[in-house]
Amino acid sequence: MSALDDNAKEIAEDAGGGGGASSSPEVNTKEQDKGSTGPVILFFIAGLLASLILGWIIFPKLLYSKKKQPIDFNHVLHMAEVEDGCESCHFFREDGTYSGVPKLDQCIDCHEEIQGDSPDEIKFVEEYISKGREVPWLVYSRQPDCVFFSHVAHVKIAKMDCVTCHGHIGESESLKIYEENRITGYSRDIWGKSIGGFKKNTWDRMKMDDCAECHRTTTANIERTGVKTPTKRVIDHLVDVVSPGTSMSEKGSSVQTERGACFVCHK
Amino acid sequence: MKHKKAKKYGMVIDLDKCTGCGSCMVACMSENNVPFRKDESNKLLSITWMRVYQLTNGEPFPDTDICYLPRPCMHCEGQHEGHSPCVSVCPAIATDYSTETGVVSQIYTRCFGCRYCMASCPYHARYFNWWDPVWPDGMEKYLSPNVSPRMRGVVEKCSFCFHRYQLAKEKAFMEGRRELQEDEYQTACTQACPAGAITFGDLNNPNHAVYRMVKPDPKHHGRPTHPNAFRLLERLGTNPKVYYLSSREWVRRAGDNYLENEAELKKTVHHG
Amino acid sequence: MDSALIPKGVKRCPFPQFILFIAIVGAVLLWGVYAMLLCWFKGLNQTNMNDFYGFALWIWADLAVIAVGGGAFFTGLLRYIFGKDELKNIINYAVLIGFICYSSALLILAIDIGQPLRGWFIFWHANVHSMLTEVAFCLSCYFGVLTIEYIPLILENRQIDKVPFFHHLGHNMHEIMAVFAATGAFLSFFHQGSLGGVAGVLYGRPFAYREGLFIWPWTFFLFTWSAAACGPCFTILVTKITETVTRKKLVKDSAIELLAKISGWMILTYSIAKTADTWHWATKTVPSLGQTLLDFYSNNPFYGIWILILEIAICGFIPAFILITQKGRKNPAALWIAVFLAVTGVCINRWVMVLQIMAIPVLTFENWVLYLPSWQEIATTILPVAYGVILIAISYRYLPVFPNEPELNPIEALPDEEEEPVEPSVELEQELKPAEA
Amino acid sequence: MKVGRRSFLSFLLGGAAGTALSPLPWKLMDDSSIWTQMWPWTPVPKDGEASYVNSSCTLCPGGCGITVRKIDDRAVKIEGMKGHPVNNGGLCILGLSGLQLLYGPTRVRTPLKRVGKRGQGRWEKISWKDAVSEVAETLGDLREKGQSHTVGFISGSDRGTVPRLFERFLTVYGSPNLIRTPSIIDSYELALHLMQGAQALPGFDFENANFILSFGSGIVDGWGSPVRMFRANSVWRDTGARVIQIEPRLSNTAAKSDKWIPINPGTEAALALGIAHVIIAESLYDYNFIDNYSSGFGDWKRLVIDKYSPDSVATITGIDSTTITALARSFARAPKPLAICGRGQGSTPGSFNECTAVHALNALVGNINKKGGIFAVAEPDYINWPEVEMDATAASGMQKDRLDGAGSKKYPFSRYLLNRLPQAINSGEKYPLKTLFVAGANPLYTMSDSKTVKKAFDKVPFIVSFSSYMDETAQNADLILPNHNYLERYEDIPTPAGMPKPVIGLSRPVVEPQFNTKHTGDFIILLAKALGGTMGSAFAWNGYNECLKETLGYKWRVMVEKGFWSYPDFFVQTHEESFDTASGKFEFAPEETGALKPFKPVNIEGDKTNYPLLLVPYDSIRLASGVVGDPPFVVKSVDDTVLKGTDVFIEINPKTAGEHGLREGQLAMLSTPVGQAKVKVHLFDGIMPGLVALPRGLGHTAYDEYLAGKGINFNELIGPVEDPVSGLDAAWGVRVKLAKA
Repeated sequence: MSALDDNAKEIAEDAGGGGGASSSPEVNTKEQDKGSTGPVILFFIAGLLASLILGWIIFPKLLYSKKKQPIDFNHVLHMAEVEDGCESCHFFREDGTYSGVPKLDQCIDCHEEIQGDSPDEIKFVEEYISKGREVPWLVYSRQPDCVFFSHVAHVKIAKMDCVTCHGHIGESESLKIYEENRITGYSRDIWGKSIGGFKKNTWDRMKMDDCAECHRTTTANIERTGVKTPTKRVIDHLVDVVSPGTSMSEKGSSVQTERGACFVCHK
Repeated sequence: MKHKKAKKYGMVIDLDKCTGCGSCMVACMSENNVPFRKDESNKLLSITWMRVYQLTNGEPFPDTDICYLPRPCMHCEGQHEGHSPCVSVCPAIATDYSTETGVVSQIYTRCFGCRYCMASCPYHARYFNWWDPVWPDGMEKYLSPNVSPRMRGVVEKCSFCFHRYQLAKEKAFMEGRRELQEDEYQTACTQACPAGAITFGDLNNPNHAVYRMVKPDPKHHGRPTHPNAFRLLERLGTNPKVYYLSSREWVRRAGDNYLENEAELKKTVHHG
Repeated sequence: MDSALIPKGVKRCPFPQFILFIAIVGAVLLWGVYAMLLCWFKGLNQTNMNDFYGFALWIWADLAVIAVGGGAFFTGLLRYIFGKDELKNIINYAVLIGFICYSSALLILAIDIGQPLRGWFIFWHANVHSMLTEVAFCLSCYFGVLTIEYIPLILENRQIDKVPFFHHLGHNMHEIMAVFAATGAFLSFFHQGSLGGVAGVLYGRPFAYREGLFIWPWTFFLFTWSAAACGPCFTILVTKITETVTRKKLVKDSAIELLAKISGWMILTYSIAKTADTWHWATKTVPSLGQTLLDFYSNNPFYGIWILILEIAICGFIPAFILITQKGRKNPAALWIAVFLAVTGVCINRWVMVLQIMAIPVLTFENWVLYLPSWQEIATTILPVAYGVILIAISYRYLPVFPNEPELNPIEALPDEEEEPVEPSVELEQELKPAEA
Repeated sequence: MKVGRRSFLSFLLGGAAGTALSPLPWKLMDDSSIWTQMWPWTPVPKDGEASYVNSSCTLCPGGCGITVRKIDDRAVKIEGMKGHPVNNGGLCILGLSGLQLLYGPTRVRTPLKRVGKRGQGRWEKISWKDAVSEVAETLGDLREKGQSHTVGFISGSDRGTVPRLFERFLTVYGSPNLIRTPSIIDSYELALHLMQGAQALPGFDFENANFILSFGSGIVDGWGSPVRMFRANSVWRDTGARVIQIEPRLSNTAAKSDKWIPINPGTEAALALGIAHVIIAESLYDYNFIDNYSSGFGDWKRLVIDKYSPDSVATITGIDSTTITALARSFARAPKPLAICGRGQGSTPGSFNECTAVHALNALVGNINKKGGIFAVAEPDYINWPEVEMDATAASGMQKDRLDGAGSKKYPFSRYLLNRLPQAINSGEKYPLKTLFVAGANPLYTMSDSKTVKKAFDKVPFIVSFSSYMDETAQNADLILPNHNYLERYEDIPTPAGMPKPVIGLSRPVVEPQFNTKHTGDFIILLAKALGGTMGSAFAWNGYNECLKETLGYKWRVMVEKGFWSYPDFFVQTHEESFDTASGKFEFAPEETGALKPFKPVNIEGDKTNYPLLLVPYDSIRLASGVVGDPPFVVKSVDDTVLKGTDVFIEINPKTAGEHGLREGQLAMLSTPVGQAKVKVHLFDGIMPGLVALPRGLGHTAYDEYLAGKGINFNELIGPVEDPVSGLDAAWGVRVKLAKA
């Protein structure tokens, strides 16, 4: 080490030239340095702020493109018309698969003729119903192709309600703007409105971690409180049925993660 | 409680019945959206989750004999549950062993293509997507939505048609059932085999055909006790869930490595 | 023109000559970069790898450079922990070489994976059971350490060092270098080992599978050991090459010989251990799997039994015996041969532990498969070499890599750059850039 | 203020810190990885409602039932139909990849009219309307010129409504030249006709037989109804039935059999008679049957006893006499023995006395028309259309001799002789062929001696192909009128080859027609209407579907439901009523068959000196050699010891290869009197020395890049050999020279 140090000193001295000879240009340099300490910090802060603004405010604006749904839809209006809530239109098929967004032939009964005079209704009937074209809805909750999500397990077996994941869209009178991620092509609702990924409600995000979180915490709560609220009970049920051991209370079926095995939710 | 219910899906292939017709290969390809290329004659680059090998006894004319051996993924259980050669080595948990079904899964979107699992698999049951999958214009119409097509640069392999298990479960749930009947979940190759040479089901269930056909010995990691039954590379200790039946001695012997004039199979090696 | 950047008291070739040299090597580098881009944009179909050879040339290159890069941690260990002060004369260079090796390894890994954009999964979705995870983590950490060890050297550039902040930074970093050396040694032990584990745990591949100690297969220890043993030899080899190229003596013999002696003993012990391991594997493990040693070395000349003899006897014991004897060490020719053999030996070992495993069929009805790398694979493998040469050239030119150099090669006429006024001013920044980059 | 180095650096530092604290880098990292998981150029199959449609597969005469899985309006998977009498759930490799034909690049997407030279591949799209009028015009002219008989029609089948429409059309139009593509069925039909006086198809009760003596029939290589045969083979494993395979090469069938007996190729008939000798000599035959229900046994017995002692047969066949004797005994003593013939997939009719000799073995043990035996299955007559009224032109046209000489003085009993057509056209001694229709057939690929066939086709001025795919024949046609793919159309599937009970399958649209295609049945009806007159009135239907519905009558509903119609009331005739010969008994040696002439082996082309080796074809279920070519999946399944790149491998015994100095994988030149081909060598111990085997089904010049240009078409190397009795193609191989290339 010493040798290196000598080396360093030697070079440093060489840089310092005649030691403290104030006349030499080097001194000015030193002063300059001192003088520029203020600006230095300012510049640091400037850079910091600039990049923070870029990251938190500008970036999301660039990342997402805003898209309007082909036609607007009023959930409230329809909910009033039907008996058994969401499932009246978003129903399960006999084989247990989930139908998702309704097809034309479900609407056609009522919408053979134009109902009322809203421009969207007119467009719907003229553009789609009469031409037999399906409406190219933009699905806020569309998941990647590799995801296998069993609605029947969550809704029929675990008796969860739609709101838990989909929020209160059923109470909406019109459809919100669809924000599409320019890179992935998915709705912003998957990552969540907050670019920082923070969530207040269960339905704020729909990424894998959020599934895992629900599958974990519910039973964690029970361990804490000792009591099983109905929701907790049914979710536990879900956890046991869909993928035994996904709950942390018990070692999971996955050898690697000790949670639910990967194939439970992937295809 | 789930461990009581836990299934161990396995396969028994009767080589006396197998005619090497290749139906299992194609049933698998069309079920699982397996891509194809102009020239597939280089088998080192040809994705065939289920591959039918031709074995010969090496005798000269006219004593020559051949036998066909279909090879899916063995879904090895390893010496202690789930310690299959490939699962433990994947650095990103893209492949996993489920104690609930005994299936070795492969998550294509998690895999980043290091191919360590391929290096670890003695059966060459794992395949890498060296190319982007491309279907001639219009042919993508027959792709099944139940299996996600793989992208270039990831490893894929036989999944025991796990999507069929998922669908069967959904149907059961819809009917308010929790358990599946044996025949509700069958792989595509099992279903398609014209010779009925493949039997698929729960090896934990003593009443099921697969169990009765091979009589797995729990004391030796499920080694078959039926005289005609064998597993590939038994003594490596990979503990596969695919069993074979053959009445021909040379075929059974071709299933593993033997020292010269070594009579029957010795105890498998154990390791940490 | 760049004389202001050249360390004090040493002579360097004229700038144009230097640039010419860089340009030539740079061309090779660009060739590699082109191949690399092909692999990234068109995919791994650019290689000759296949479903039998999931691991091939690249993984070998990875294992090899990390093995020979082992000189850095081991020399550091000796220098800072065991206080072998003599080694201070070569430690800088050892660190530089290590830095090059490890950065190369990471680059090659980034090319080798099928989905580079998902490479970070190995950290984010790490599987703690996988040897590769261990490798990835230790590798990156140790690369960080090497960077930290390399920085002070950069800071010693005459002009950078003029900046008091950097001067003191460098000084302070030297103070705590021992800590990093220790960390480095610790990390290296693990990733060198786990690289061995990568092969050793493959119980589905009888050739790779070596029964183990605790949770680790033998290869774990053998790899660490061989890296520690042969790494320094590589450091010596490169030093010797540099000395030949520069036609200068750069490191005191005492340092070289000390290092040579230590690796000599290391190689000897390693070779014995390796022999023992091979013996146990050949007589216990393999027969229990129904095979014999020769099953793994027959069928084709390429992977004949000769490879085993070459690896252990010729590239193991011979260099060991040369290096542990004083006459051997002191004889330049013998030293050359010894270090060369040692480095070859460890490279062969890594080759065998990657490619031969892939070549050997395990199923009785499959056949041996041989493989020849595509030009893209070769180019991307040469890429790091070119990059290494350039980095060495630049470091040698502008940094005091060899503390002994001035005293070993005294310059009569004082370098002319004394005259020109030196001021840390704007136009100086421009000149600084190349050195920093 | 001067921005110094430090200021700049600290700005960057701050920037770096801020970026790290912002979501930007992390979100980008996450999104970029999601992007790689969803590359825009990797298709994402659309999800939807799953449904299943029952139909029948028509890719081969097997007649399997299929269940097609659909997602919304896409067909995504073909599976075997559970409970179907033929395949009960299983399905063959070709049937499984049918969707690649439906959606594949080989489909002809619209009617095409040739521009430029034939086979040049330059086409113009035309409307169906124009297509109809174009054909009608040509046929109209010929008719006016009184040349209606110069119109020929090659059809893949002559059973079921669609082929019967062809026949009906030719009849009212006035041409005798409807020609069915040949197979072993032709020989069997003739044998049943002459020996049992039956107009029927052979039906084999394999499931109940327990000793199967196969003279080279590829039981598990695609013979008969493939999937049914696979199932039968498995049944035999369970019941312990014995299978003896007699052929010179270790085929999959031989490998599966209980005993493989290699035999000198082409001497099967002699062996059959040798076996008969032992059975008779040791009086192991069925006395009841021979005494009460057979005639001509005496003469035949004399011939067999004199000429076919085990020793003499041994010298002919190369099988030692003890084996022959043992074989004969076990055959005769087996409770339910069954002897069958038809090499490989039975795609060539083969020697007629071979067929009769083998059939006689069944008679000897008296298992004609009884459980576990062979049946004469008459086609159910569900097609009862009003008699056609023929005008003068038609009548005179029908009076003309057939161009292929079937039914002529020389070959009075044969119905179709496609193998003789090229020669007839080329020689032009009878009359020229002015127009040729091809449906459900690909003669330019499947007929032997491709060169001559091509030459003949070039002589035909107007060729119309109804193929759904751009196959060899379509490529060389003047007009392609693409039929719907089999998953887009209705059609009745008559009893599958070799079924002991009649079954009618229904093939029905699984998806909407994908392209601008038309059902060939519809086209024929439109054509007839366009031609008008008696023709128009003979085709009163408004379309094929109406015709089919009307024809099937009450069966229709059931078939739509179940996918097939089986005849539960089908009863086995007793021996009293079985035989419709002059004697009312089974004829052992009807003199027409020349069965009393001593056995003469088929003399195949080529002389020993120039062509020292024998080339035989082999069939594999993984190589479709019939009317459709392999889809990509099936090509993919072919082993690399059969096809490597575009090179096909010949199988040759290491010994023979050694004599020719050939090593594994080496390139070699194969030359026969008919043609030449470059091939690769694959050493195979399972083939008799002196033989070379080449797979059928490769060497396509048409279809897509996945099939075209790979390997050699066997038919380019072999020519037809006319059987003296039937006139059918009796060639089983050809002499060949093999040299390093």
